[in-house]
Formats: sequence, C-alpha cells, structure tokens
Amino acid sequence: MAENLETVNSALAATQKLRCSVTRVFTHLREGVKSTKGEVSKESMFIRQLQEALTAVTSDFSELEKLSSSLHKFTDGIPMGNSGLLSLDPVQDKTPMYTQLLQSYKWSTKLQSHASLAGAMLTQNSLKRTSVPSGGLSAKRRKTQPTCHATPAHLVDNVVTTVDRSFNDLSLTVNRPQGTGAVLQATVGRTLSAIVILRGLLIERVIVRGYHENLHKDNGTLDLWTPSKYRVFQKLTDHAMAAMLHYHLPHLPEIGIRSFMTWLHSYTTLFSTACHRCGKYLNGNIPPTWRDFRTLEVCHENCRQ
Amino acid sequence: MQNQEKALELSLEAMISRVQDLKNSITQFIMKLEHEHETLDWPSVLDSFAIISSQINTLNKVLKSEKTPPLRNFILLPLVLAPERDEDLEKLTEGRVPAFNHEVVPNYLRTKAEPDIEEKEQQLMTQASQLTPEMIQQQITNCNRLANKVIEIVGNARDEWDVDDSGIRGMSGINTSQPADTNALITAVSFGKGLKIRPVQQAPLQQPSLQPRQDVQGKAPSSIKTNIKPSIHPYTQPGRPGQRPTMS
Amino acid sequence: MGVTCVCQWPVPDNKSVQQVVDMIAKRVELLGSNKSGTFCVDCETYQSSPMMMLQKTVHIIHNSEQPMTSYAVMEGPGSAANCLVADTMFDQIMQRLKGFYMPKKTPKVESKGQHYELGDFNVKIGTVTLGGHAKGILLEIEYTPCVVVLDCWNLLTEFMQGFMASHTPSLPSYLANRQDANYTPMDTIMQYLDHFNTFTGRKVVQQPAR
Amino acid sequence: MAIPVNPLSQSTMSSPSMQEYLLQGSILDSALESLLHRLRGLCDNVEGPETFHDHEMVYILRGTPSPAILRARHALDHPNIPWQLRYVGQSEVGDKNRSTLVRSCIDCATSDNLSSFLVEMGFRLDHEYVIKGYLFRKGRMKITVSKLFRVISPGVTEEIEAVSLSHLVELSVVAPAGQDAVGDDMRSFAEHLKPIVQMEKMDPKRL
Repeated sequence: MAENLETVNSALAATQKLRCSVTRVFTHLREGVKSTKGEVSKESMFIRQLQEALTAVTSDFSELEKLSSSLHKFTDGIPMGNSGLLSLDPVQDKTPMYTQLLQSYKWSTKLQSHASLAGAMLTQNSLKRTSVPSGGLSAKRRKTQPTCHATPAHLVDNVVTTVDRSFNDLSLTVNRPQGTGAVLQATVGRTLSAIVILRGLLIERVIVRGYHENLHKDNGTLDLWTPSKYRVFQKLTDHAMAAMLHYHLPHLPEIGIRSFMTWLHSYTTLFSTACHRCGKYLNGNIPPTWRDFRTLEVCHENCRQ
Repeated sequence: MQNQEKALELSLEAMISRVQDLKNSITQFIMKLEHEHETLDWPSVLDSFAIISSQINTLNKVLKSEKTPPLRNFILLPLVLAPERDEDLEKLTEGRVPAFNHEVVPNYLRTKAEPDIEEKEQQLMTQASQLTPEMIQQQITNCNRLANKVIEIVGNARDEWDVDDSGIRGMSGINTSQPADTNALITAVSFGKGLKIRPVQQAPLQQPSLQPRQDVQGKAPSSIKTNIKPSIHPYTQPGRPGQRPTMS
Repeated sequence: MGVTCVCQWPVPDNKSVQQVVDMIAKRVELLGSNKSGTFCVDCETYQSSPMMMLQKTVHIIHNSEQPMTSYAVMEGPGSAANCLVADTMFDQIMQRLKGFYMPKKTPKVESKGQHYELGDFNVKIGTVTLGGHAKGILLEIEYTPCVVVLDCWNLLTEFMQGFMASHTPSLPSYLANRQDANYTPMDTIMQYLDHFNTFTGRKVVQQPAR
Repeated sequence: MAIPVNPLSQSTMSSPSMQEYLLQGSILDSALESLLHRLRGLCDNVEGPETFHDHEMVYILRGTPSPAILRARHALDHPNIPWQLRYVGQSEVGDKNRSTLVRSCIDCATSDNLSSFLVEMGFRLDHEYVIKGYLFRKGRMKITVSKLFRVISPGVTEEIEAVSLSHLVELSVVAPAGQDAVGDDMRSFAEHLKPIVQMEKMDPKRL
C-alpha cells in the first residue's frame, strides 16, 4: 500500500512537472519572436528553445506514462465504487448482475433525459389546471405532490365528513370496495346521486345518475360504470368530468374536493331554476345543466357563449 | 417309491406356499402396526387377526390332510456344517440365516422343547398324577360354575344394552313430538285458537293461560274490539255509519 | 318513473275524437319525438254489497307500464282514498270476495293509445273508451329524471306549452297535495282515477290524499 | 320469509287456481336439532336453512253465507320486502288415496299499507301471531320448521310468548290444481323424516 502511495505521489509530481513544461511551451509560443526585422540567430534561437521545451514535455510525459502504467493495475476497479467490485466477479455467466446493472443505469439515464425533455415541453404548453403559477412553487409542489394520492384513510374520512356536514341537502357516504381507494356516494337533494371515485384526496372519476336510479348492481356492489339512462344526467356526467379537471389542485386536494362538492351541490335546483341567459327552462328538451365554475351561474350548455 | 417322493414334493410345495401366505399377512400386519398405529382402529386389527388365523387353519389342514405323507417318518441329516457365509442359503432365508454353522443348527433342527420347558412340563405331569379323581371332579365343577357365571354376566350386560338402544329408538317415535302440541299448533295457525286478542289490560290479575278461549266464530265482547281498534287502525274511526255523507 | 301529469284534452263538437288524437300526434311528432309503443290503463270498479253497512267502492286499475302490478283504490264516504299496490294476483283475491264486493254493472273504462319519447320526456296520447265508445282524450306527460313535483312543475309546464298551447293544464289538485313528496307510479294512477271518475259521471269526492 | 312472488303467476290467471298441498306435524324443542340436522342433509339448501321471522295478521269479514278470511303477513327481519296477502280456501282431506291435505290458495305481494286497506274494506283483525323459524327447500317442496308466538299486547310484536313447547313442521307445495303426483312426492319425503317427526294430513276441522 505504502509503495503504491509513493508511486501515486511521484506520479502526481510527474503530472505537475508535465503541466509546468507544457505551460512553458505555451508561454514561449505566446511571447513569440520579439522583433519582426528578423535576425536569423534570434529566430533559430527561438526554435531551439521551443525544441528544448518540447523535448522536456515529451520526457515528462513518458515518465508519467511509465508511472501510470505501474499504477494501472490497482486503479482498475476503484472509480466505480461498489458496482465496480461486482464487475470483478469472474463468473459472469452465473451472476449477470453487473451487466444488468449497466443496462438499468442506461435506461434510467434515458428515462431521466426523456422526463426532463417532457417536463420542459409541458412547462411551455401548460394546461393551466391550477391557479398557482407553475414556476415559483416548484419546490413546494415537489414536496406536496407525492402525498396527496396516498392520504391515509382517516384523513379522507375527516375531509368527507366535514364537507358532508357543511351542506344541508348533500349527503356523502364513503365506501372502500377495493381497500384503499375511497368511493363516495353523493346524493344531492332529491335531484341526483353521484359516485365520486377518489385516489387519496384527488378525484379520479365522477358518474352522475338520477336520484331514483340504482347506484348498486344486483349483487349489492357499487355500479361504477353504467351511465345514467337519462339524457340530463349523461350531460351532467360530462360536465362533472370537466369540473373535476377544473378543480384539480394536487397541492391542496382538500380545497379541490370542497370546491367540487360546492359545485355539485348547486345542482339541487337543476329542475327548478331557469337559465340566467335565456330565461327558459328547456333548451333541446334539457334543463340548464351548466353551472359556472366560479360564479355557479345557471345556464344552458348552448347559452354559455 | 416314486409315488411317495412325488407326494412329498407336492405336499412340501403346498406347505411352502401356505407358509408364504402366512408370512405375507404377518408382515402386512406388522407394517400396519408400525406405520398406521395412530389411525389404526379395532375392526381392521381384527380383520388382520382373522386373516392370520384362517391361514394358520389352512396350514394345519394341509399338514393333517391324508395326502400329506407322515413327515415324522422323514429324517433330516445335516452332513456338513460350514462356518462360511452361504450365499444361496442367505437368499433362501431372506437374509435371516447367513451361514449353516454350529450356532444356528441346534436351534433350527431341534425336535424337543428347551430343557427348562421340558422340566416344567414334567412337573405338571407329576402334579396331575398325584391328584385324586374326587379333587379333579371338584375342580372341574368349580371351573364350570365360574364360566357359567361369566357367561351370565355378559349376557345380562348385553340385554341391558339392547334395552337402552331400543329405548332410544322408541323414544324418537314417542317423545320427539307430542300429538297434543301438534293439534294446538295447527288449530292456532288455522283458526287462531289461543291467539285471539284478549283483554290483557283489563284483567291483569288473571293468568293468560287460564283465560277462557274465545270461540272461533263467536263474536268477541264489543268492549274489547273498540278498545283495540283505535290503537291499530286510527283510520277506522271516522267511518261510522251515522256519519255517512249524503251522495248527490 | 318520474313526475307525470295527466290531463284532459277537450274535443270540439265539430270533430271526432280520432281526428283530435291525430292532430295532437302530429304536433308531438313534429317536435322530433319517436313512437315507442302503445300503452293502456284500465279500471274496473267493485261495489260493496248492500248488506254491508258502509257503501264502499274499490277500483282495480292496471297500467301497462307496470304490467305485473294491480292498484286497488278504495273510496268510501268518510274515508280518504287509500291505494294498495299489489301484484296481479290481487284480482283473483277480489273474485273470492264476491259475496262482499261485486263488479259494477257499468262497463270498464280504459285509456289506450300511442306512447312517444322525446329526450327525457314521455308523452302518451290516450283515447278514453267506456265500453267501447270513445269518450274523450287523456294526455299523460312524464318527465323521467325528476321525482319531486315541486322541483320540475315549471319545467313541465314549459314543455307542455310547447305543443298544448292554450290547453296547458294547471297543477292537478291531486298533485298539489303531494308537491314535496317523492313521486310514485301510484300518483299517476290516482290522477287517472280522478279523470276516469269525471268521464263516468261519478260523483268525485275529492279527498286529501295520504 | 315472504314467499317470493312468482312473476309468472299472471300466466296462470286464466287456468284453474293454484292449490296448496300440505302435510303437518310438530317437533318438541328438545328434538329440534336432530330434525334440523336431518333436513340439512335431505334438502337443497347448501348453506343451511334460511331463517324467517314473520308477523301474520288474520283478517275476517263477516257476512253471509260465510265469512271471508284473508291473511296479511310481513317479515319482521326484512322490513323492506313486500307484504304478503294470502287467501286460503277450505281444506279438503279427501279419501285415503289422497296423500296430503289440499286447499286452494292465492298469494299476492302488496305494499305495506295492506292492513289499513283491509280495515277500510270492512275487515276486522281476528287474531295475530309471530312465527319464527327455518325454511328448507327440496325441489318445489317447501319445508318450514317454525315456532309460534302469541302476541301479548295487540300490534306489539316484540312482546311475545310461545304457544307451546313444540315447533310446527309444515311440508307444502303450491301447484296448479290436479297435480296429485305432488302428493306422492311429499309423502315419500315425509317418510324420510320418520321417526323424528310424523308428517300427516291433519284435518283442522276435526281438531
């Protein structure tokens, strides 16, 4: 070991030496021939000095090379850390770990580069789903984002019960048919019932049906897929999907749910309120199904523009 | 001479095959005891015993049959004793007798019982010869009496057992249902016998079971009806005959 | 099943019932609706036998929309109309009560006709016949997604004005009493019964419904 | 329990009415377990018997020539399922050749305002009882093992007392009239229940 250390030291010294001589070559070249009038002696002297410097470089280099060749054996595995030691395993056929490691490293690098590219593209064409500017809060977002879809069950329950309590004619019940993911059954007045599928506290899917339509299948499980047979509620399901995207707040999922439920709650008067724009109840035999996301203004889908 | 030899050979063959059968069933039984002793039940042990004993019986029959020449008349004479291993013999005896030597020959070829057993037998013989005929008679009667007693006890026990058994069977015919209960239940379901609404509130002192049951078709006292009706059907009250509005 | 309004369409003297029905059907079809079959609502009336102390009437009504169901409506002096929803075996039970309730001599009333669908609305145009003679026209307008009369009456009115114009009815008195309750098929039956009673010329004692 | 309403019953409306074939018996409470055990083995119910807990009210309308009796029944353990209205005709015992009791019957599912409706029709409550027990099925046969309770104060189904120390056992089939083969099936099934319980055609008029 000590021997090695010495060699390393001398190799370092040789490197320094090499560096010095190379610098000298370049300084010499930079200074150039002092006068242009051209005394032959001066010029030839310059060339000779340059030659000397270059020979010094060559000799230093060869010395360093010699030293480094003696070191080579030892330095082989070191720079790659523990994975380098894996590569020393002689029985590669049996444990192809090292090659796999290299492969996965390659892939993860690729993934990273693709992801960063995609990220750059997305920041350029952002969907503006959130009201928060994407740039400034990136650090905060990175912290909150992973938690909102893995919220513990009791927290979800808490949020749901507070929302449930805050509206008179909106009742929410929580189901967990598949363990973790919560499925909310929402009943709005005597107008409609909806199934809201949550992932953590994020809304993933909403389906709206009539108040008197079945939310359950014949075998008693929640029916998550069949659309309503009524045109009004099919339309409402579409609107609810749009609202779900609009109220998508990954860093403040609770507010997202609350605002979505407020919006959904405004449908208690689905059949009893006329359109604010045209003053009529029906348009295409469908009542005003649109509620503005911010003002909750009532109008027909066609009267929006 | 040739006939005799043939008969001997045949009977030996028969004996060997019987003995082989017997041996097989004994090994099977031993295997059973060793490997299935946890799950083994009494009937299957009895089965094995029965097989073995029947095989012994057939072996005895073979030995006693008239076709078998009297084996007693044949002499087996060991000519050479060899201390070395005899492969053929070992194979023949399934590894039990590796060599025909001085150690095993006296055991396998003996014709008399062991000396101490012989001695005991002799003792018993002398004892028996010393007894007087009266004593023998007495002992025989004693023995018979004891045997009879045991038979009686066993018989009694079996009778009792049978009685118990038939008692259980008999009970299921008699005691799992009662015709009176059947009748009571059927009349209750069909006519409501015993189910009529009774004035429990008015007569709290009376035991419900002592109350006279109302006749099925008979009219219940009007006081009862009017007391009960409002509590069940408040709508019946306005519909009194006197209040009928005139139809136009 | 949703909120339903049953109303009568007057037949002018110079036109036959069939002509008026055709006229309405044309209007409804012009709105863009699809024919979706026929329907029939019939009503049979049983009268209690004279030896019973109270004169009572039981109407047994069938609606082809609920083919397995019989509605039995009890009307009698001094009691509110009470409606029992049962399966069709109830008809047989009524026959077993011959000694107490007899079918009325007057012929059966029924309303029969075409069924139209227009989005979430159902429109049924029925010709009322009394023993085979056309007596008038009953329209049934249903808004299927809603179950509360109070919520959707205005909406329903707007829809009806679309093709009924001046004949648009006001809120039927039966529904007025149950504006806030959940609508049931029984409510449709009660409306039909009210109209049938006017067609047969029976005295209608309007009772507050339960 | 609520005997399920057969949606096809309408198709039989024009045909002769349905008849109930019936055998009855009783079992002491102490021997109940062995009967249930046997029925579990004999019947189609794979997961053990269905239980039921019903309240039956018998309504009577007096008049000539004979009163009309209707039975209203509803399940106490499933308050949401429809009530059942049942008309049961006169029982015919018939001669020796007939193996079961036969009576005409009409079953009808109704809404829960049945009792007030019946009262308005002029019926009066004659008696009521609570019945609790087990239901087995074997093909189209229905076997009920049930305990009968008398209702102490009218209309209160919580306060009840047992009528007897036995369970009522009934074996019945509802079939269109004239299918006497049903009776033989029932008779042979009843044989399987012997000697635990003796199923017989009991003539209620003679009791």
